[in-house]
Amino acid sequence: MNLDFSDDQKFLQEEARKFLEKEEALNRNRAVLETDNKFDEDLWKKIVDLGWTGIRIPEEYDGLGLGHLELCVIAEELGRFLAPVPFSSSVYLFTEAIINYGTDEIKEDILPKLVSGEIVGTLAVTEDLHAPTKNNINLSYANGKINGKKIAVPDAGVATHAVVVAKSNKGISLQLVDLSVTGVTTEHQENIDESRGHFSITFNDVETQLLGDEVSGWELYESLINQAAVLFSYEQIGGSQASLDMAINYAKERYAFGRPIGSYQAIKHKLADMYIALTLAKSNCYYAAWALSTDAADLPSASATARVSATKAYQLCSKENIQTHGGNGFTWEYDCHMFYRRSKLLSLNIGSLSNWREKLVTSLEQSNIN
Amino acid sequence: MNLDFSDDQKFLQEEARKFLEKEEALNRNRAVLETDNKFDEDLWKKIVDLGWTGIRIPEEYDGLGLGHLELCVIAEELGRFLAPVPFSSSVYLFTEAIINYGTDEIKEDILPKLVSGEIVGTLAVTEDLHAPTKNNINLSYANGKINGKKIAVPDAGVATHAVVVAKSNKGISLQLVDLSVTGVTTEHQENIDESRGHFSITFNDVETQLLGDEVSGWELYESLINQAAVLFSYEQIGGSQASLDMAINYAKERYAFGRPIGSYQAIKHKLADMYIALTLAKSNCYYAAWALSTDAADLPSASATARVSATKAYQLCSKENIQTHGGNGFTWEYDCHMFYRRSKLLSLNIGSLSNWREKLVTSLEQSNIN
Amino acid sequence: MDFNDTPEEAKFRKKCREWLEKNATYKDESTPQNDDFANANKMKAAKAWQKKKYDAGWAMLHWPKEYGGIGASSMERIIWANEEAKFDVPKGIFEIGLGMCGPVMMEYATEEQKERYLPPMAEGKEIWCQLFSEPSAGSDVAGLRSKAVQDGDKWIINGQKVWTSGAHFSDFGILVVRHDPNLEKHKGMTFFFVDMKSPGIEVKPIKQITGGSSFNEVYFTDVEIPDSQRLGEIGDGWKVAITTLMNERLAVGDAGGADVEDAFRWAKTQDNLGDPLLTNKAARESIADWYCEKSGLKNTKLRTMSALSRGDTPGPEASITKIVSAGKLQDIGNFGIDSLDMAGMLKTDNQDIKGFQNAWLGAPGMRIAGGTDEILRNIIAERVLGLPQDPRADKGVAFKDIPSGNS
Amino acid sequence: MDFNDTPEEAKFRKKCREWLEKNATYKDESTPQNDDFANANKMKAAKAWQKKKYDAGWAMLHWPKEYGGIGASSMERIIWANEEAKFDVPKGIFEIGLGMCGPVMMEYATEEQKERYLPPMAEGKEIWCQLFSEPSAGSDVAGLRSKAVQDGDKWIINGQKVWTSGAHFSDFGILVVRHDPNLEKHKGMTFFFVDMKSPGIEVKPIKQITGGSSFNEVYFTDVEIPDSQRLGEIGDGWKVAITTLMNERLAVGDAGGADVEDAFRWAKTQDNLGDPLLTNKAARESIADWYCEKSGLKNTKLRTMSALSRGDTPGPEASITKIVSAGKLQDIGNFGIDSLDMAGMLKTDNQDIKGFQNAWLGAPGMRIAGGTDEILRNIIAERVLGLPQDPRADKGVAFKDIPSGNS
Repeated sequence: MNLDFSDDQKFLQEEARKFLEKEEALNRNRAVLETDNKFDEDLWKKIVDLGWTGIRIPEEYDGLGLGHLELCVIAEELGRFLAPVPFSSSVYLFTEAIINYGTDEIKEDILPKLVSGEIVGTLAVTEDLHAPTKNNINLSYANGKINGKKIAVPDAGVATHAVVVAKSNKGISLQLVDLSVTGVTTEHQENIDESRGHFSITFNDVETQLLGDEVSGWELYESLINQAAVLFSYEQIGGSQASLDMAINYAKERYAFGRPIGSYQAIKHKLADMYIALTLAKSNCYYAAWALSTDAADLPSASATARVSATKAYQLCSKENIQTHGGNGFTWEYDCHMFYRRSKLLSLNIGSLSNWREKLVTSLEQSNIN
Repeated sequence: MNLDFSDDQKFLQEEARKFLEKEEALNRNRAVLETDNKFDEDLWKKIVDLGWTGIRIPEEYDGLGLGHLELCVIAEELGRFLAPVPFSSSVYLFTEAIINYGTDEIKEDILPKLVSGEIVGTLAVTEDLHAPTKNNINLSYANGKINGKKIAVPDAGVATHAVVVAKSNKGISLQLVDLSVTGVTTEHQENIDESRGHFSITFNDVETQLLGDEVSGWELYESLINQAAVLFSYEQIGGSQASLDMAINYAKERYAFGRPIGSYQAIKHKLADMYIALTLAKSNCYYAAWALSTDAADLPSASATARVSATKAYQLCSKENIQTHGGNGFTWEYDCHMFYRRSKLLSLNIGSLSNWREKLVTSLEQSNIN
Repeated sequence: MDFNDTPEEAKFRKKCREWLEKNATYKDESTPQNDDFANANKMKAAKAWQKKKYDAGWAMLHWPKEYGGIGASSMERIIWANEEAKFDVPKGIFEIGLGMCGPVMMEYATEEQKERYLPPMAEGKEIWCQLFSEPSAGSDVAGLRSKAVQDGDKWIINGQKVWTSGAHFSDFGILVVRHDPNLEKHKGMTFFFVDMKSPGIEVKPIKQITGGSSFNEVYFTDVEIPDSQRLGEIGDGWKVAITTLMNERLAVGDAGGADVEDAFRWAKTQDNLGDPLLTNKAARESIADWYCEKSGLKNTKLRTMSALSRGDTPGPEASITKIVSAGKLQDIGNFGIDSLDMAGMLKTDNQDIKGFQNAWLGAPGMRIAGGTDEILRNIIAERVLGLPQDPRADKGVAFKDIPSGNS
Repeated sequence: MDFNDTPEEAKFRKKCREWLEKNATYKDESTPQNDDFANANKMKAAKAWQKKKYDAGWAMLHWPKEYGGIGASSMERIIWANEEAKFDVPKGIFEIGLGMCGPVMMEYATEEQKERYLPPMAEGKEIWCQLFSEPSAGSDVAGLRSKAVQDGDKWIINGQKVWTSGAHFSDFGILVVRHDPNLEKHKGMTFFFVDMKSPGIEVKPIKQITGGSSFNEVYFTDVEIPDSQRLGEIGDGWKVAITTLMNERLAVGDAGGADVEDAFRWAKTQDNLGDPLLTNKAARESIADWYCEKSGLKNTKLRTMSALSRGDTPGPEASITKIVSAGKLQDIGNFGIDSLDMAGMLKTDNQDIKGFQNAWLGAPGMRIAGGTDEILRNIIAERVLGLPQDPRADKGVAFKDIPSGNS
């Protein structure tokens, strides 16, 4: 019985934390938010140099050949420091898609370049202002080429490649696209958290490589998302923990009516509730990490459970951290709002809370919990 | 602009409160709860003598010929003191059904006896463990007779008459039944709040009188419930207020760690939240009372709004009153649980919270709120 | 119970409406109302509208005639406000001056000062602001530390104020400062009004989460205020301030922004996983609850107005408005954004989506400004429900000896 | 990460299971588990089962051999408990004795006392209870007022205890009382164990909301306790009690009763307005959230066990279990009852409905017993998050001078 990370994994996490602290990732996030940069190139390069982009990539492709658990601890730290880099898009989604669904040829071509940083990837699925479903994908795939438009693609400004969900007369498929070729137009779309840029991408007769087959693309997409949800959840609990820590520190230091505001039950119990939500989420993440790392049969429900509780925890912690900070909390100057924004971004990037609740209950129906 | 009761109505309410206080209605409720009596006969007789059963009955039928507003203030006081009498069944539901849908002949026969107390009525609709709908009424009406069984009928142990929702080959209808005739079998059904007995009634070839027509009975039932919801809501805010008052008093008197528990924010803010819920509910009740008394076009949404917020307020106030009382709160000896039980009884008697939310949104769709 | 005006009220309402119809246009209720955070022409339009009202006698209805009012009743004020609210006219800029500074001046200023300052305030020619909060004195306003030192017939002010709405365009401000930190907290303060163009005053906008800046920091460096601009006695500063704060807390109303009608309209058209959002029972339950809250607040206001109409003093029900509406605003913002799933982050031209995003970004501030949720619950518990005060660590000692951490 | 036992753990688990399979039958998991509040045969069956375990060495695994244990590790205790939980065996009656009284006796009793009392306790022959709470000392246990007056080599006890589980069938009890109200609150208490059959002890059951009586009031009138039954020094009563309370608060676990599986199973079959409840999105969202809570608690426990398995001291996560599970219990009870609409009040033979109604009636007690929601949140905030204590009005003065209202 050991629902905990190994000493090596904990060491990796500790190192990641020290690195991001030293690099002042939080300040870098603010800098990206306040300028027209859509990510922090310097930090990204350092992350690449540390090998994090290759954690899950087999050694034969120059990666570290480690497991999902190592990725989880890194994700938690990136979440804690709001690192303004395309890690989730490129590593949790794009890289995993290549590892899971790429042919040997594709892997040989792409994976080493993900390790070296030459390639940065993302996933493009949404086409309009609705949750993507099997039925509202219209971007067309025919004769080896795609035509159409994707919107709200995170990190596409820096990405060199994308996995694109497309539709042919046979069904839904996943398409690997080089974004540097003619026919691809990437345009910035303003969003609520500019520390992670969002973009539309238009494809005009663009050649692609098929990942998997032309029929079961939607199932591959769902499976990819179910895995990625665990990693997103780790980012979310990292952010929740940081928000809670900020609130605790402020509550100890800020005085009102002659005593620290943390001595008032209104604040104490608020923080206790944040701690409770975070603890539940964290424990669910641990289980989901195990399920992910062992490809357990209950991964769909385990990842949805982690995702739902991590989303709830981060929403609660980031908003009540603002509230605990009082007037300072809703200034631009304090960091609180950066966590509030990121909590929303992470909760939407792979689908909303209500849709993940729906996925969870659907998976319970399928597995028949009682 | 006057969203308030008149001085006369306030005087009536004051008198009702004094009467119920003097009669120790709360202790009477406990007595009924703890014995096999299913209501307090003595209190009921006194209420009849005060003329409350005839408030809405026209003077030509020996009633007081007053309006719904007078009924609202009485309802609030009955709710505050948990009066263990069949007032809601007989007055809000049965009497109103006769006034609204009875022929002159029926009115002449029934209404004076409701005033004198000779008749006590109730409404029988549910047939199984589901919310009643147009489609699950199976009690049959044919050739002037009904056959079938109703369950969970409040106060049927004391009622002499009932309005029964029945189905014929033409549709749903409301049937007036004398419960003393052969073919009627009334059986007690244990329930969570025995201060208001619930019963099943079996009808075996029982003669009835039709209220309204044989086609639109369900619409008549819905309209009756929409009106009664306002009165139920007043009972609910009366109970909410009593629960809040109990909690406030206890919080002022009970000491822990050297000071009144009401000086701790955990308790203060809990009570503030109860006050907020109650204030919202009360204000919605005032508006609904106006809509009821003027038969306003928006009565359906107004009554559903009052009902939903009063149900929520009473559930919150009755459960957090227990919590405020700590260990004492969950003893049988303290009164807290009587309010908790009654809050559930009143919230179910004319349909659950979730079904009233549904009614509210449906009425908004019909009236197109924006 | 009735919703009709008395004959006098009806007559007055008709008069209001006739004037308004002649001088303004009705709001278009079918589009969502978005408060624009930064708008350069707003000030000009607001001043013009205030002047127009003033000239016609509508500016400060309840003020005495000599200061530009018509001595109207509370009910007449409400009727005017109701009617004006139906029209598309610029508002908000004068609220603090007319709602908080005016009443203080009315009560504590000399006759000459009232004649000098009140009419231009009512006319919209001179704008006023309020200088109470400080970096270390937020919920605990009386914890303020800005210093006033008497020097002959003037006072020298040093310190910093914060959360001052409109400081950058205000002509005057009301100010409470500490003249003696050796006295008990609530006894060492004195109240003034100050010319915002005085040397030594520096105003810096505070950027908020929303990106906008409706508040300022105001720095005082050796600012001189004549003793004649003191309001109340030396040491009475808190007594004067608390009246003003009570006015503020009563005035703090609905959080504004996206509301249940917006959520409802949106749910009718937005699809989720192939079905209209309005067929989703979870969405329906939320809409029902928000509707009940909104309706409850509206009807609470009507009950308050009924009390006013009878000439009674309204009850404390108003204190719940902000708690309820700010929480609702945050939830509705969230609901709208989440209904867009992955695209919810995107800023678009869609007014509904803008409304939801503004709600989500603005609500955290609404839960704090004008009294945090926590302070308002304390007020309800203590002043309305009569529960005992929190134990106070800041009473019975000199201000300078009250524990304050590092803040 | 893995969920497998170490080879030693696996061996031990096998041993447990083999014995259990021989001596008991598995629970039927397909029916909801309803705790029966009053059952006359329960005691007999429980004593028999405890005796059986004792004889085979399973009763108090971690106790030293001389008192009836086998000196097992924490992990072995957990493995045993996990395995035993799968079987349909009577439990609960010995929990307080073995969980709270045993450890105190182990630490403070004399060697002879331990030899006399611990084995019969482990065997289930003698049942123990805990006498701490008083009518005016609930959350504030140290506010207790029952008096102990020393008289030669014995003490005379007068006063009243309350919330004593099992007092009516207990043979002995542990007791904390005030020997000197002139000392400070936490310094004037002394700790004893007492024969529950002593003259002057009267036990009265407390009827609860549920109708059942799992607790008692215990009255002490001139009850004599020999000084040899004092545990710890005179004046050390609080120190001894607090260890016991910590054990209780760690032991307080899941609220039990209807849970998300029951809600889920029910929603699959129950119709609402013509549609299966499980198609209702509001119901689905509730089920999802309850599942996440339940799962979060389960996985938190697994993390705690992982720490134990490594030989670490577990973190304070356990403190959240009761807050989360009691609230969930109340909501699930409500959900089930409401799904029956007007018929939800009726008691029926349906086990699911019984489960929901028991949950709704029992949950208010679960939110209070063993530490109220409010006290537990305070504990989390102060002991886990390190926030400052509430201001204390009961420190630094004689107990008799602490304000206590009329209570």
